[in-house]
Amino acid sequence: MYTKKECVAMLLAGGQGSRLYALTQDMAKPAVPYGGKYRIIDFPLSNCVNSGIDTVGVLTQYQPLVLNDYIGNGQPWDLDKQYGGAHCLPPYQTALGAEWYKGTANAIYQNIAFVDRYSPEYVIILSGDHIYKMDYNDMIQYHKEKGADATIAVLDVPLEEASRFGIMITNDEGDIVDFEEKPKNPRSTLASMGIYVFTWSKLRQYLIDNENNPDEDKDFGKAIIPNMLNAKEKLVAYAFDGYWKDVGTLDSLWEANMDILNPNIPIDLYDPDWKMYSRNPVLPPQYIGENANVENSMVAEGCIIDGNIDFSVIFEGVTIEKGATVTDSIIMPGSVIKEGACVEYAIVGENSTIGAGAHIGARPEAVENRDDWGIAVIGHNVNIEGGRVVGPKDMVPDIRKK
Amino acid sequence: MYTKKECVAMLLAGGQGSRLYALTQDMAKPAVPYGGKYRIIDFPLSNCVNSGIDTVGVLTQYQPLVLNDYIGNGQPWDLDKQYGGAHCLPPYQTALGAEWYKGTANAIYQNIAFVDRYSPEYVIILSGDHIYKMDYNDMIQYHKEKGADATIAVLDVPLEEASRFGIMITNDEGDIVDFEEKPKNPRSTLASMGIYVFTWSKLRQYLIDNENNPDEDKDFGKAIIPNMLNAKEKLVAYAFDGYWKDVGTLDSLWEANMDILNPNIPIDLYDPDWKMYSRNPVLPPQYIGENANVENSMVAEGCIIDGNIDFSVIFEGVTIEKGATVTDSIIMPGSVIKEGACVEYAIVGENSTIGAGAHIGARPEAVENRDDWGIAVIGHNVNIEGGRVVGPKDMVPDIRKK
Amino acid sequence: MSLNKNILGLIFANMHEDVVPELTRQRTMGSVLFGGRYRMIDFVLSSMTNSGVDEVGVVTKSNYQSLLDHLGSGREWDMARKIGGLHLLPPFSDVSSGIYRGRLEALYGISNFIRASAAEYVIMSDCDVVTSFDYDAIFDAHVKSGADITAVYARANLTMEDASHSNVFGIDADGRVNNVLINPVLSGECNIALNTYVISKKLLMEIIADGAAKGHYSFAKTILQDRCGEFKIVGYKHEGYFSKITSIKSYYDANMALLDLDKRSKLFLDTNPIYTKIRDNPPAKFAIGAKVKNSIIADGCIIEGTVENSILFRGVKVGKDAVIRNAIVMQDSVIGRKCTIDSVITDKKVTITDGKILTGSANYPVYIGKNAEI
Amino acid sequence: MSLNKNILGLIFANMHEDVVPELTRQRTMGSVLFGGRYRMIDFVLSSMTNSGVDEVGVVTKSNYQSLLDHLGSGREWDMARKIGGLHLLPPFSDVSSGIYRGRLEALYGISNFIRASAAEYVIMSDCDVVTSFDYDAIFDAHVKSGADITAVYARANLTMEDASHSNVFGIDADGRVNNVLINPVLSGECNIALNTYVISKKLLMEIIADGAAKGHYSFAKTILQDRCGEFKIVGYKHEGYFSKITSIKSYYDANMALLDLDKRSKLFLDTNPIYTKIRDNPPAKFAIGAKVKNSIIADGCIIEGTVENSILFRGVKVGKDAVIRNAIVMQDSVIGRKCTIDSVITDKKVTITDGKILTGSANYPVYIGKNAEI
Repeated sequence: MYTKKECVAMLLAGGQGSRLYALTQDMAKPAVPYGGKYRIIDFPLSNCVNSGIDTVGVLTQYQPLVLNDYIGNGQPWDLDKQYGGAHCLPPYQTALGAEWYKGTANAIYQNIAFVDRYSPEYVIILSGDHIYKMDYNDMIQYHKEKGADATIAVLDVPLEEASRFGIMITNDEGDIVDFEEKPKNPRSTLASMGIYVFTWSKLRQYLIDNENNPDEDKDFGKAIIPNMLNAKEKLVAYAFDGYWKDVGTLDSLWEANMDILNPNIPIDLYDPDWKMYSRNPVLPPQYIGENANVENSMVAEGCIIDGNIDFSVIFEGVTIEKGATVTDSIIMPGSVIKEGACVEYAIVGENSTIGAGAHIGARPEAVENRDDWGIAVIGHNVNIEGGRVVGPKDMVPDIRKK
Repeated sequence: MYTKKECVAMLLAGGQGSRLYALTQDMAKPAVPYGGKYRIIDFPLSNCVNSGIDTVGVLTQYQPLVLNDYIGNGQPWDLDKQYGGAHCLPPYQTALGAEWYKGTANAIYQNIAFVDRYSPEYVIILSGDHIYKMDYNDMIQYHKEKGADATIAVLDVPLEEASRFGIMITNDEGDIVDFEEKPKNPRSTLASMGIYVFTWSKLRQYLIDNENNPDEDKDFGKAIIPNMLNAKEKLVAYAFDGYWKDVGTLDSLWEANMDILNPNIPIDLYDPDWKMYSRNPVLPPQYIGENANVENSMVAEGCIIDGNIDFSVIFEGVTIEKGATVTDSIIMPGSVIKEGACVEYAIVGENSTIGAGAHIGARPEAVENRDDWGIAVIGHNVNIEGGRVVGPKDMVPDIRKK
Repeated sequence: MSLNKNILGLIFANMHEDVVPELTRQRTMGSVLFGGRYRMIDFVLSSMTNSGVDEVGVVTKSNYQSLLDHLGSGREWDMARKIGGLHLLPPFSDVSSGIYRGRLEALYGISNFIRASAAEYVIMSDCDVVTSFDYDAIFDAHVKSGADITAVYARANLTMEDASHSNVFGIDADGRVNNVLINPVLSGECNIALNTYVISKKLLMEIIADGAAKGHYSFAKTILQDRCGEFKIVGYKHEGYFSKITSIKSYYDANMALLDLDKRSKLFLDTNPIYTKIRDNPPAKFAIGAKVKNSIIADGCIIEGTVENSILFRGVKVGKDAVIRNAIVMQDSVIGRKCTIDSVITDKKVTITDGKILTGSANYPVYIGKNAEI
Repeated sequence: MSLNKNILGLIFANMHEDVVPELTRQRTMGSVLFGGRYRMIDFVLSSMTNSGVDEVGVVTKSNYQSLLDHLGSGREWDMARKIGGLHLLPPFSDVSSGIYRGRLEALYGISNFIRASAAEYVIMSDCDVVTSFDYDAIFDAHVKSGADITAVYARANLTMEDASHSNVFGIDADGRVNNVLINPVLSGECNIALNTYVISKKLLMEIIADGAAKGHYSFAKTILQDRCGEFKIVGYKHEGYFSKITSIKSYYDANMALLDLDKRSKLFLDTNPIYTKIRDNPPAKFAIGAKVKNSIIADGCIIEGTVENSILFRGVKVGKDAVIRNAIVMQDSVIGRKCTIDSVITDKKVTITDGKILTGSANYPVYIGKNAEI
């Protein structure tokens, strides 16, 4: 037990997720609900456990209360180990002064002491923004076999999308020879997934050097990886071909939820061999009423459903009254859709109410100009009065927040 | 279980403890070892549990890694509750920006959302700097009986010491009529212990008002208490007459340790009705060797003692070799006192080594000029070479730290 | 500030197994499944959590491995405590404990445990009642009335069948129990015992010692019935929603009652959540063609067929074009394509292969045993 | 990355109680106190934790309440896990389990538990050996040798008395066990069985089913001894420091051996800490006049007298001018003023009143039972 750890995971969970607007007013992006009972961070955490990594530092900074409480002592993911386990790592003050995390690399730099406690051979850097199932152990094995200093997980993306990503240029052996951040004319279609395995002793030195160079960005993509390439370290690409989704925007968050409902998309939450763990609510099982019609959807515990649901993801404790219709939408925990309301192509945040007869969102084909169309979003704790119409692409934030 | 809490404790544990110098280079003051197996923060935490308070926010800021890990999920104090329990609360970033705690009142202000979750009637504000056993429930009952808005625990101090404290002036009913911070000519000998019970709804408003007034200090003693007095709120003094020690200086830390060894001082750690909880080390029991002489001392698990100990507090995992002498001293976890070394009137930090024949500290009577005398301090992780002399009042910090 | 340390809860997990012999062949009464995701013990244990009773002993006799698995360390009930918390009291764990014949003998077997507790009072409950007890109020009434024993009852209509598996109290104008009928032959409205008692630890220890000396083993017979004149036994009328399980039929009805939203909301109070073991299932999935009406569906179910007036436990799979009506389907059962099952209770992990038709009736539901494949 | 999920640990807590009947009158062998702060089970269970065996079943039979209290949820051994972790397997918990006569019958009683485990291999250990096992190495050797059963032994000198409570292996040049002597009459250096076995789950299940069919109950007799030609049983020589408890005398000696710093450091390895239940005691306190030499002192002791060549468990109080020599004093015992006790073992919570003198001899230490007041 008190032996060293082969690999420690460092999970960057400080992202504000400002492009998720109304949904991240008072919670960090990794805490955003997903998939009917999960939060985004459940995916990297469950991946760690399923990959045999039992030591995870979770780097928090933005609105960490929800996230800290959610992670707690890590027990829901079996990460409450006496030696190792999950630890939230907020920024802190030292005798030299106080510093917020200035970038992804700086966040790890400030927690070198945490990693050193476990004297790991390797460190895997993860982000709390992605939905995917991945065996990190396979990637670590690849890193070892290749004798690499750094291994970067890459996904083969369509050429037309490549310019949205950090792109790796590799030689025939899979070694990375060059790297371009969001290139206009991509030379490859291998996009970085933001998942890195480093040999810790190497990374440790690059982090210190990076910190001591005031002119450099304190970021993996902008500094650490280019610096390692310049120094001719061995960087290799690890190809991943499963489902992977960056849920950085409202559209992609919506899509990622809809993907679960699609039997042709390989993100099976029901797989007993790769369980996704999460903190479970204490609620009675759902009740589906006499007047309900529910198809092509997921519905969680504690819901009372007497309306119509199609192609939707309904989180725990939601009430959908008689005559209400929810299609192609996501309803987050504790919200109420009143009688006769209609919610289409929309995301409704936690503990919000959609009044009787209100209409949220619209089908794409109902909008004349395609540019006017988009997902409608109701924030957390919002009360939409009966009869109100919230158009496509509209957003109603929690007005109690400044 | 999901009902509201009558009282939530907020424990200010952010103190750097700069007057403890070498001992707080890389840990916050509340994490400093005390009493052979405890850390200072064990005392307020154990008091909470023994008083029936099961929800504690621990406000951390300075070097929180040791403290966060120490507190963990609160299990050692039975504070791992599903609803309530111990929670570390570091400063954080919001959509509006990031802020460090700017004072004791601001620290609570920034965590209003945390307190509100439990809708408590009362909040008790504690500090992580004091050694004492106190039934907070008695104080809360007093607050209720008096119908007070704020109750401040006070200690009757000798008049000559009163000018070192915040002094409460009370009327015959025990109501506080005035307050003076470190007065030159004290009008009373009732010193504030830094323990406050507030009716939460009142405090909440004063915190918000204080925050909105940029000219005010963000501090209980400097702003909240005077403001409440000015507004004629009901503030009462709660007299405490047990053992209480502020361990803010090296001398007082040393004294507080020596106090445990004094049977005439009422800080009984062996009282089964008021157990002090702490995180327990995993070590075999101590071994006392053939050549050992141990009297008037406390010795913790895992120690191997073959030398002489008198009037000293020896933490877990310490080795004291044959012929070494430790008197009137504190040896923190994992340190080694080599053959023939002599440690007197000294504090030796964690995992340090005192080389063979070295001499640390001196008896007061061995020093000609009394002003030259003081406790000698060896920091954590320090290696004192064999034969070296470290004089009284000297301090040897961990040179690896900047 | 709370009841902490003052009350010891004792739960008898094996009592009343004879009323549902099918369901207790491989488990205790406490581990009988109920209501889509619960075990019978969840109701009484959650009530203890919610009332601040945080030192609890669970007395078992046999077949209790599933109960051990269910309770684990007690974490879900917040009973994985350092001080107090959940204690399992199996047979032969102590020199005095063995296979007991009744509550009094069971108490004798755990008398060392009771003696070691710092509590002043003891609350005893069985696992045959589905309800949310307010032990706070029961305890307050006990202290206020100065009773030797407070016995909880409810006023309800009993059938002849129910009564033959129940105890019934006669209660005088002052609320004192003046008569105790054990498994009587009667029907109609009466004071039905909910097998829940408050007693001081001191008196309980005396009763246990006396019972052991005399070879008595039944608490209901030798204490409540024979000595109800001698002891001051006061009735406490439980007003909340409840179901008492007295037969497989009443078990079926008690489950089906949860389809009534009004009854559901009276059992699952916001202030008194019912805790249970965590399973880490995804939410229920409704496929194309799913038709679900008036049913309770637990997490992890995958439904492709029709479900009406039924209760589906965790992880149940319902195939395409299958029809499930008036049924209780326990966890991880698989109902194949084009099956029809009506008025059926399937135990855990039952497989109904494609196209099968099984029909019982509401007053005599068909029971399918654990792991059966049909 | 680790052994996780591949190995199931089984610990037999009640075996070998007959060798120390005084100490096991009210507890299992696994809960016999040892070394100032431990229980016998701590050594084998900690070894499992340290080797990454994180699914463990503890098989009990009787008198195991103190074991339940000691283990709790298994948190101290990091076995309070969500996946795997510690499982208690008491008698009558399953339909097939009851009071067993031997290891094979005990295994039959828990066969449902073994079957449900995802592990491929099973490691079985008893609680009569004080040592730090390296199960990693034992398991590697098992896989490498292709053995059906790997049987762990140590090479040591046995007295006639030791041997009569031990099994002894004959081992051929290839390391195979070719002969098994059960409680033999012999003395001298030999291969003493440490009651620790590795076997595949598949073979174990076959052996259990076969044993049940034939009414066999002893693993040592009907598997190791009778079938050691048929099965490939390979010996694994354990090289670390160990004490095997075979009598109250050997128990006394094994405790006293910890006063040897060299042996102490071989048992308490930095890489293999021995975990035990937490008690929240303050450190030991040495008053004015305390004289302690060559002794082990646990936390919570308060010493005002003289202690030499002794082992004091947690919370022991030694009065002024008392003299304790060559003694084992178990937890919460109180030795009054001016007492002299020499070559004595006191069980828990013994009180020796002021001025008493008790003397045994090193080869026949006096034993004082739990809670006794003298």
